[in-house]
Amino acid sequence: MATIVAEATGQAILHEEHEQSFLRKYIFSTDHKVIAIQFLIYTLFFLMIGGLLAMLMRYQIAWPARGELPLGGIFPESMVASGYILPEFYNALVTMHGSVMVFLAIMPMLVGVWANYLIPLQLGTHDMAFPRLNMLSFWAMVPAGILTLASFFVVGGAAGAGWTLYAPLSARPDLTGVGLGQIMWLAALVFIGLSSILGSVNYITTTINMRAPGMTWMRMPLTIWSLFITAILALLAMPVLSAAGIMLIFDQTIGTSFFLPEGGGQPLLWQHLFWFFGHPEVYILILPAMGFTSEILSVGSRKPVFGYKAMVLALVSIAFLGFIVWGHHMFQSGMNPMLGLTFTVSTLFIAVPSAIKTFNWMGTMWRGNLQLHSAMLFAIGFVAMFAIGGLSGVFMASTPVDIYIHDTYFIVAHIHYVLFGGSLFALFGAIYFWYPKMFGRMMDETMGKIHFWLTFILFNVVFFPMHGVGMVGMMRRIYDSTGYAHLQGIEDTNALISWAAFGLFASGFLFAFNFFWSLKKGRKAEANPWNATTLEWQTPSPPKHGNWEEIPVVYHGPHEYSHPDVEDKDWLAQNERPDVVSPAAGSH
Amino acid sequence: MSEAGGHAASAADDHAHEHPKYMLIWLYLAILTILEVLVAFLAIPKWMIVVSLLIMAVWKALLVALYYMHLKFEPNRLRLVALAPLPAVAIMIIAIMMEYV
Amino acid sequence: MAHAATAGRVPERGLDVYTQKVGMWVFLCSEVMFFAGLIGSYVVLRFGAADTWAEPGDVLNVPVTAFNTFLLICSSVTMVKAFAAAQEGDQRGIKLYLLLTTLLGATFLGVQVYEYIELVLHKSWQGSHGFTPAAGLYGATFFTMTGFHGFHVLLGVICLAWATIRAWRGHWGADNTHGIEVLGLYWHFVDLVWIILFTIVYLI
Amino acid sequence: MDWALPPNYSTFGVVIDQLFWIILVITGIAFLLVEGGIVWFCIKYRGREGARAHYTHGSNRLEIIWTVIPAIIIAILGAHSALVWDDIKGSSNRPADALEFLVVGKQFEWNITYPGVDETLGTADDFTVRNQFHFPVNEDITILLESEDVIHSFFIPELRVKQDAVPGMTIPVWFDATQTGNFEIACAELCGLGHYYMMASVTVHSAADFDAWQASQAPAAAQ
Amino acid sequence: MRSHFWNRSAALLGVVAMAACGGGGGSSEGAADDAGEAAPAAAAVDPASVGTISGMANFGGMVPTMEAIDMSAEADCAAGYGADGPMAQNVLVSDGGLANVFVYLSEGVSGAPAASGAAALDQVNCRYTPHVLGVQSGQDIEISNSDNLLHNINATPTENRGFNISQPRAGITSTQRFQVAEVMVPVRCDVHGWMQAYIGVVDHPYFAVTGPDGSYSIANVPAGDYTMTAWHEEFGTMTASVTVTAGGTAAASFDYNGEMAGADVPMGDALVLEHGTNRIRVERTQ
Repeated sequence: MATIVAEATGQAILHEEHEQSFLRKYIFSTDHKVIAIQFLIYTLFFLMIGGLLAMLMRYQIAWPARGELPLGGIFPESMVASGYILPEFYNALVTMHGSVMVFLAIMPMLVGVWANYLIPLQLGTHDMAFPRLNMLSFWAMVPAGILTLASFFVVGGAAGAGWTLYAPLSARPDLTGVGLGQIMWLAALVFIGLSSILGSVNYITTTINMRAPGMTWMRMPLTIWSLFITAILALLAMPVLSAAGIMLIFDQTIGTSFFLPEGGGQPLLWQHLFWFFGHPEVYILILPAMGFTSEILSVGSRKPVFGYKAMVLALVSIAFLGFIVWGHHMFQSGMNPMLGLTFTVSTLFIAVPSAIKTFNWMGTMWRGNLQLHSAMLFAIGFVAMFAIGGLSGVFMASTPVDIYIHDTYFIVAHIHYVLFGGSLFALFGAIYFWYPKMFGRMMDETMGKIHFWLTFILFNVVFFPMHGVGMVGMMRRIYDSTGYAHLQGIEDTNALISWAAFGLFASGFLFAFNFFWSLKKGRKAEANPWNATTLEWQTPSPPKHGNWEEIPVVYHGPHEYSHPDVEDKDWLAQNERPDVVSPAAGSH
Repeated sequence: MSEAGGHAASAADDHAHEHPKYMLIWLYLAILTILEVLVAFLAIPKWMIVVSLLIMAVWKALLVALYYMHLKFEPNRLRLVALAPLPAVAIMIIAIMMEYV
Repeated sequence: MAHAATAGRVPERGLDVYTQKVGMWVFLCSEVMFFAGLIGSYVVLRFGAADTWAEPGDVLNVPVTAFNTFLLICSSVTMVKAFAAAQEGDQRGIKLYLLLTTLLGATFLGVQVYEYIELVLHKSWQGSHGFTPAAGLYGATFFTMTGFHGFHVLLGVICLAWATIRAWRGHWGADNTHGIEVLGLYWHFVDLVWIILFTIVYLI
Repeated sequence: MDWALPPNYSTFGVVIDQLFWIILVITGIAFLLVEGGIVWFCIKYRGREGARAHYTHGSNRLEIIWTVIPAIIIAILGAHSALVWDDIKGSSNRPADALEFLVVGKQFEWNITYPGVDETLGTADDFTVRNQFHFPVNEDITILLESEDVIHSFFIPELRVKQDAVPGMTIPVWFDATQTGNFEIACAELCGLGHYYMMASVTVHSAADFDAWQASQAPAAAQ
Repeated sequence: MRSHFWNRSAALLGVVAMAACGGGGGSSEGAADDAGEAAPAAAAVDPASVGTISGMANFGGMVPTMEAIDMSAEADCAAGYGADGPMAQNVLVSDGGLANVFVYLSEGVSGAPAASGAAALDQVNCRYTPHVLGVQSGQDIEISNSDNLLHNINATPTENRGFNISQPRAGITSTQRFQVAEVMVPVRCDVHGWMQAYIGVVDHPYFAVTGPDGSYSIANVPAGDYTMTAWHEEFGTMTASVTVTAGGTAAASFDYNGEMAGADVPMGDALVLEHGTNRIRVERTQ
């Protein structure tokens, strides 16, 4: 019964194509592929904004005494005065760099773009379960983006309490001079939460209920697994942030005191609620990247994913652990030390599934036939960088060591190894990898490789020394470190980091150029340029509205490369009929 | 595999005709509500009031979920979806409460 | 679409439940977490400052709210009755029960608005005149939790009104019950949340 | 470029640094293993025309090995960390007869209240000094940490001490300096636009010097 | 001008502000406003019909001793003071004259020229200069920093919109305005707890702050009967009647003594901005 409905809608979608106006087709589209591309452009824009904020910060950190900010004159006096970035503007930069990158760039790029694009294609359905909600999930992000950008230009400037929004600093305008800007960002967060929840409902429902025939749970590509688990995390974590954010807005505007001690409220409650959301959020930001990496590594190595089931189990256990470790962000917060004890142990155990994943990725490369194209390079880069990020996490998980390195640049290094070296590397890889499917053209390989090496080298020059700066004891979010006796002697390192950061930012424009240039001038892509097995590659590039004339039937696992029974090629598409190829190939 | 769809459809038809006793549940809920209000003002120790009120609240919530929301008649897989957030809720509240231990 | 063409191409079984229902349950999971955030904060804040709470009945009007709770329970039963009527194709029943549910929901909201006005204008609490969200943690948590519940009821009433209009146009029937069932799930969830809120906010 | 932990001056610092180096060695080995492996694989298995990858879905034995070994290392590390943590922070290990100071953070100052000659807080001879923290060496020191407005974090790198000061809470922090010296208190939690400037000087005196310093402050305190 | 533009844009709330950004529509509007106010006001001053008010704030009796300020943690600032070191400035008396009394015409003024020029508030050696400042509503206040270290300027008015800005280095300036009359607006630096200034905002230019010798003088006051109010941070307010004749000099003096300390001071030391309501609560310190 349900099938017939699905089929019918599929047909309806296919026929609708010819009658749609431009507005319905490209702006208020309910096609998951168009929505994904909208998300992609939106998030690339905010990636640039977030990067720009970081560049301003790096200038200030490296040359706090110089003034003379290049183009400082274009900023109003309330941000940059006499060529000096003002501390309040710096706080806004710190806060909004983190907020924009997490909520408006990386999270929607991982989930909004790729869950939208890949779930229906890789599962073999015509579209998402609820296409109109899907459209809404993009359009809810638009007011969020506008509020965020506009908040820089209101009296008092943008939010300046850090992306973690710790109350009471975030709740009391009289202590920061930031009033409206903070409220606008919180309102943006509520919109982001709405978008995220609507998206997640869609992803979960589609994955549970709309898989193509033969697409059993254990035949789902790891990308889908990771996006599915991510959606569950977002579904359960985002509402808590929304609730907390709304309480914080009330504290600011209508005189409640949920998080204000003078009215009986509790600052630590904010931290608990924030990190109850925040730690699953961290995994929302990395799990999809792990999925893309598994996929790209498998394709690029021409080998099945090593230990597919272990990978799935590791994903699930990371997600589960994600809900019981949030306290490790609060070891020095005045939380009950007994809680610290339990959170230490649970936190350290995240290293186990992370190790499983890393070794399995290496296992996937082992005895492979590595095709080192740009996407593959970024995927390998992900494994290398994620390993560093994961290992540096062990230092923080160990509570006694965390006493010293908490809130220092060691943490900054750690999160950037995971979020930039991890998530963003995987995202670049994913864009290089799926670009031909999205736009029907290949991105330029030479530019791609130059982009990879620039990014890889400069990234490490930027963030590896931060471990050292953190060991020296440089605190996070410090506007000017030169006044501290124990921070003498790190000026050169900071300048080096800043120069490399400028280079890293610039290399992003090479990517942007490649992206837009290839739209028009890139080599035309065939349906399956990478000889990949998953379903999306068995459609034309780009796929038509509605994806499939006829829903495919799945006969194989997701990553069947170099199967010994297939001789004329080294891959076996998921929907290839076994009787056409070989009777033995249907396993797993 | 086509049986699967058929099975789902027939399952839906089955309980369509055997209506759970909606009015009985309604009476049940109404009586529990009255009981709750009465218990709240009894002159017994506060903790006894709290415990009995919580039990009755959960009881009522279960009645609504099982009968009005049909969880009693749904496949186990859907029940699993409905139960999914409860561990997270429990972990959150227990851990935050540990600040007071 | 002929049945023959779909044979052998049935999608994976999923939950054996139609998609809209799965979607609503998934959405309700996130709603559970939203209210858990609010209720959890309430529990923690109350533990931290127990003496700033009034005894039940001192500030809040329990009889009126108990009546309101009863209204919401009644609306739940009319909601399931509407679904049952739809399954049987009883057009008169669908219209009657959907209309009743809408009206009961609207009445609930009306009583809540009346309650708010009474509290803000006529109650005094800890020296200050008027029991408002700014009146300590008690007022803040009370208005936040009941307010968000009220907001959910409002959304439900709007959807119910729309469903009722559709009922008059003959939209629902034995072959078209999904919308009513899914809306019902939401409505019962709102009822369920109120059952918890009524107990912990008004009676404890 | 001097990327090292600052010299340690406290008893807790010894175990903290030790744990830091233990973790550095463990993660260093893992780092070399992983990064070396990746580079080696990239070179050894780089794509060649006509080559074919080895077809395998994995090995349960290997999965078990690389689940169990990290788990064991982690369990040991976790147990060790938990014990050290309890030693440092566990409320049962709070020194009983420590010299107590009250430290109140506010935007953007540290106000330290000294117990005076009677070595007890809350008595008439208490006095408060802005942004100067003096205390004697080789003695258990407990500070009662409070905040007037927002969350600050009390951080003395050389003593390996860090604790957030949360408004509405009084959090005890204890430590024991092993050498005299001059350091700084830094604020490690973003507390507003003057966050970077919220520093105070720390002077660890010998016992005699501390008494002398305290006496020199007494006239000011008398007012 | 520039900060004016941004403030106005801000009022348009975000989206619109962004759109207006390139256009500069806000800025020209602002300019028109200023010109419109200035033109008729300038005509109102007729040199033939104005007089001067001058007088003293006298102080009799025991002068309270001021507390020493502990600036030891800010060596650069401490170096700017003599052997005694910096002292508090609450009550400054010299030869029987009380400095830092804000005097202004509180009643009887009708129509006044618009503000012209800018008032200056400097931060020198971790102190505000001047300690008490008078400005006209809408007048530019140029806040500057002469210390090469961080100060923040946290103004907490009740009627006006407050601000909390910082100046991390010497030479940085910022222009602020108060649009509504308010006596007094407390200004403090959170980095240096002892730093405190007061800004008196009135609707006309007929105000003055007594100098170190306790004297003041207000010129160009239109002839007429007025009530004068004097405000001091420790001794509260005091009023006097004064009649100004064309070309004449009217005298109005205010007498203070040590016993008055502890009077009902509207702006004491501890001013607490009540969160949420944005009301100032005066918290008397012992």
